Amino acid sequence: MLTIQSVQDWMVKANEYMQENKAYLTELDQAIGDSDHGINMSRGFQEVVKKLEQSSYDDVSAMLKDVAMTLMSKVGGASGPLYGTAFLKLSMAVKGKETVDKDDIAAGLDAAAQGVQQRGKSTTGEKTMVDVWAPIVTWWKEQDEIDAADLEKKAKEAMESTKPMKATKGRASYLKEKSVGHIDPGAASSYYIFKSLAEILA
Amino acid sequence: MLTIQSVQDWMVKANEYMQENKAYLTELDQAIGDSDHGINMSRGFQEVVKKLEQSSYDDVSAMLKDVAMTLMSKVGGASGPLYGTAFLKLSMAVKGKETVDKDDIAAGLDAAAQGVQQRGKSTTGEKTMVDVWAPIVTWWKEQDEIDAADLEKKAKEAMESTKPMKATKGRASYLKEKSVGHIDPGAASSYYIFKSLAEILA
Amino acid sequence: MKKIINNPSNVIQDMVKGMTLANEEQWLQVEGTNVIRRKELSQGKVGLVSGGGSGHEPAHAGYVGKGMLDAAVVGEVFTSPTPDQIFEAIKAVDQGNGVLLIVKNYTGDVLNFEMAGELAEAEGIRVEQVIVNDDIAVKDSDFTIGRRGIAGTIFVHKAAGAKAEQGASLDEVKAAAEKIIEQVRSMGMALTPCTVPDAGKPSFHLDEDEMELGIGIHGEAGTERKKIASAKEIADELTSNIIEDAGLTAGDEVAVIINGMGSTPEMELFIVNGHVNDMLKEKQISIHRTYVGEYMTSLEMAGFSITLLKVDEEIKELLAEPSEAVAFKA
Amino acid sequence: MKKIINNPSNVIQDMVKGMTLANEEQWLQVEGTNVIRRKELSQGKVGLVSGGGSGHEPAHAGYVGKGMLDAAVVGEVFTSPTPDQIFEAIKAVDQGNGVLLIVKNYTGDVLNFEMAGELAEAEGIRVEQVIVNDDIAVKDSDFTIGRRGIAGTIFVHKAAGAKAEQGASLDEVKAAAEKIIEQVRSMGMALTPCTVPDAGKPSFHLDEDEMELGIGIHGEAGTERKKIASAKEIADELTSNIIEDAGLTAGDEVAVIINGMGSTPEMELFIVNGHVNDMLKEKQISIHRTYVGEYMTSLEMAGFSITLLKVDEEIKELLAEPSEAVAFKA
Ligand SMILES: Nc1ncnc2c1ncn2[C@@H]1O[C@H](COP(=O)(O)OP(=O)(O)O)[C@@H](O)[C@H]1O
Ligand SMILES: Nc1ncnc2c1ncn2[C@@H]1O[C@H](COP(=O)(O)OP(=O)(O)O)[C@@H](O)[C@H]1O
Ligand SMILES: [Mg+2]
Ligand SMILES: [Mg+2]
Ligand SMILES: [Mg+2]
Ligand SMILES: [Mg+2]
Repeated sequence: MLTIQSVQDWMVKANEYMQENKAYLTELDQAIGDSDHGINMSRGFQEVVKKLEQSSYDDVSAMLKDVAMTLMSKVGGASGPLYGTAFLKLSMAVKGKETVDKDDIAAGLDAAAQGVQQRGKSTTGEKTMVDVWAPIVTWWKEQDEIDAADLEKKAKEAMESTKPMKATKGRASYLKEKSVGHIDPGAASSYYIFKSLAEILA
Repeated sequence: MLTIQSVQDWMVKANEYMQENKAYLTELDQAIGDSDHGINMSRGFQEVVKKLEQSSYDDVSAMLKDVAMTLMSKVGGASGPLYGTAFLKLSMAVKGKETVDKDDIAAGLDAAAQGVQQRGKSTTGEKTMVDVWAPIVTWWKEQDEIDAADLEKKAKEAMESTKPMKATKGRASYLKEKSVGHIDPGAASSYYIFKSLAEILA
Repeated sequence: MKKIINNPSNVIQDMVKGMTLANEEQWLQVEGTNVIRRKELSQGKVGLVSGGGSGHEPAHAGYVGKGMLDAAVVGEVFTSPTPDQIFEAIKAVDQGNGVLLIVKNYTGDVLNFEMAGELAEAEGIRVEQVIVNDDIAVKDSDFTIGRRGIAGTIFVHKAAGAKAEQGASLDEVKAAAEKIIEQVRSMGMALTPCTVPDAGKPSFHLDEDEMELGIGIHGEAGTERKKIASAKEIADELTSNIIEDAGLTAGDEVAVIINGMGSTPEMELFIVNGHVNDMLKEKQISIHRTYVGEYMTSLEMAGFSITLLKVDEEIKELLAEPSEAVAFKA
Repeated sequence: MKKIINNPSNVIQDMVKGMTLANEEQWLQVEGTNVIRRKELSQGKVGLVSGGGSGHEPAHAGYVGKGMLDAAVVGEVFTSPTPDQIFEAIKAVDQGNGVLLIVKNYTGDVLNFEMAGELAEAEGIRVEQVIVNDDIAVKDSDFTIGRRGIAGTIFVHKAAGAKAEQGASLDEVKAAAEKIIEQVRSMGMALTPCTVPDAGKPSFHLDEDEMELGIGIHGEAGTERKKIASAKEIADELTSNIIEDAGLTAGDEVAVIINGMGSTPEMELFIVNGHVNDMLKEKQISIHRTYVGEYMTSLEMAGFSITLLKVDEEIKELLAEPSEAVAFKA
């Protein structure tokens, strides 16, 4: 289900969402962080698309590795190394695969979600991007086939689930109770990543 | 006409006007200067009154000298040395006089106005306190007797005459044409000095 | 948003250019990076690298110079620099005796510096890392990511820099840095928020009669909002909080930083310093040295932070060593 | 008005207290005055006194130190200090070889320093005075009081200070100061006004999209109001005005100050510096040294000024001499 073309499309779409929602993501980060998440993500994904356009790839893994390295070196902040790690793990999980099917992606996303948690010393319920990645992985594994609309819906619910949470990781944790009632910016950007994945899978 | 008691009253009244109009004088200075004239004058005259209360004097000249020295050391800015000079010249002009009559005051004010002009290298028409002092001196000399109401009126007119002037001395001169249309702050504080003089002469 | 900038997305590039030009004799910009390095490294010395998001000027590049840092990595506004850039800085300062990374305790900084360290170790460069966490406004517990690093970081740069310049080993330099981290505490307040250029809007709103206590250095709101109080009341509250948290008692000796957040006139910082002094004297805590100025800012935020470092003979000696860093000549 | 102060009428008293406490090893406050003096004067040296209203911090006390001023007289906010205070400063620094007063060209400062000089001469102290007038925004003609003194004053302090420290006579020190005054030109701009504490209200109003060019350092409006432009456009306009007024041409060499007015982040000053550099290079004017920071502020005004000093070997030598002044360590 993931091909060189579809990963390319995925990143182009993800970039479109990041650019469109740059101000929105930054506003979310204004509420419970330091007002840069939209700026970071839009800068990072713009560079990803640029990088993919300038290069040619033999397999999906190599392509995802470039996505990872670009995010790592262009996003900065907390989200840069975390998204970098996620895509690096995803790339490693699908290494050597001719075709990347539903189960390969499941394994890849699983590795990615675990990578984020290890790097961030975080787990679910802490009001971070993990609260989108972890439930998506669980859900993905349960499906026989991925329904694009369901994937989008699931990711959206996961993002929204961060709203009532109290942050204990990342900058938002400084606010303690005051972090309640706002969607986590990283959860929102993760939602856009899965929403665009859903769209290329549809 | 000037006695130890009346000079004391003059300064008390002048101080009252400076305190009451501290904000007004500062606003005038905000328009064409650096927003401190009311602050400077209220600080200075408050100290004058304090000084006179704490001291006792044998003659008017000694008292006026203390007024001068206090203004000199407490007002600061351009107006401090100028008012200091004015009262010092007035003090010197009435030195040794048992009684200080209308003509003595005329000579004293004349010396004061000239002292200000020398110190400030200024003349009439430059939108400064000189535009109050100089016409008052001329008018004073022409009178047989000083009518208090006329004195106040004359001082007010003189103050208002600065409104259409273009400043060529003091900070207001930086504004060139833009200084037109505002009363000069020093002209306004000089008006209060003559208004209180008029009141003690009444 | 009123700023003297060109394109908001290019502020870092434009800043780094003007910054290096202003200090050409002392600094060089490592090619293709936003790493500012001392032009001449002291022969054989342990390398010292710090850095973080921009918007804290003079931090961190201002502390690059003989006696303090060897390199600073300049991130985007309030955004940790990336591992590749930090790695370049490490390579640019390593002379074979290892490199110490001085990192402020923010998830982003910690993660990026950590990854850079891993890249360097993979190339055989010995790297150690210390995490500065002086801000007592944030509680340090197992359920949080711990206290933030703010202006107290300057003392870590100074002490580690002096130690390294003396020819100490990586472990010794790290120990000196950790000793400072152990003994330094800070707390800040703000009268106004600030605006990240590319965000275009202030990070929070404060009414004319409100202030925030316990702010960080990234334009984030503080831990407590209050009616604005007098300089004395504010200084007393912050100082006594720090004294309590640090467990300072009569007979102790401290070094003090009164740090402006960006737009607070020095006049106000000096007024605050008078009150901090009064309270320390009252508690019989003596003052070794006082630094008043802008050391770790938050763009054009109005406010200040107070830092107290408990000193002993060893620390006093390190503070007394010369420094040629533009922002901390000593 | 949001300020970290106590009673607005006491800001100077409170500030001077905190200021002297912060610099106890280097400074003393002459008893009963607001005069800040070097603790140890260099034996037999010509005395150097400057000063002016407050609100310009670090000016002027920040320039008191070996290699710069011997004393600074601290006036009320934006108000020249009075003759009696200046006289005390003169007495406190005179060692029999005379005293030079460095005065900025404002009626208030000129009158008060002049009167203080008269008081000193009456007591047999030799006093000379120089008047700094570097601000090209104000035209110098017979019908005005002439150009104002702004951030270029720092170079006068530096050069005169170095000359005096070398043991030069009063006339020689005065000549060095006058040479700088002859060759230094500045111009400033503002994005926001500032508020004198005791006035409580901003000195003028600027819309979100407006700026003022040709502002002074007392919160006064500038000579021209414009729509806000890019950093490059603003820097280019000010720089080319100064180059023209100073008659600088290809082959000349200058020292540069990019001076923040109070609340402008260093980031923006550095961005400006990049553009100033570009223009100077384009005009083949070489840059000897660049100073970026807050040197002569106007409370919390946002904006900056550019100063260009045409240098020759003599001036370069004086700029290179050491200075221990807190705000200008060199
Ligand atoms: N320890 C962590 N584990 C997982 N995700 C985290 C962690 N810390 C922060 N994040 C995510 O990163 C997002 C913030 O990213 P960003 O604003 O780009 O970085 P920064 O916080 O450094 O400014 C948060 O909203 C959160 O989702
Ligand atoms: N050269 C001068 N001659 C006479 N009066 C002057 C001169 N310069 C300034 N003034 C007067 O001083 C007033 C300003 O006083 P003030 O605001 O206290 O001092 P500063 O201008 O130093 O802030 C002006 O309004 C003007 O009347
Ligand atoms: Mg953020
Ligand atoms: Mg004034
Ligand atoms: Mg950030
Ligand atoms: Mg004034």
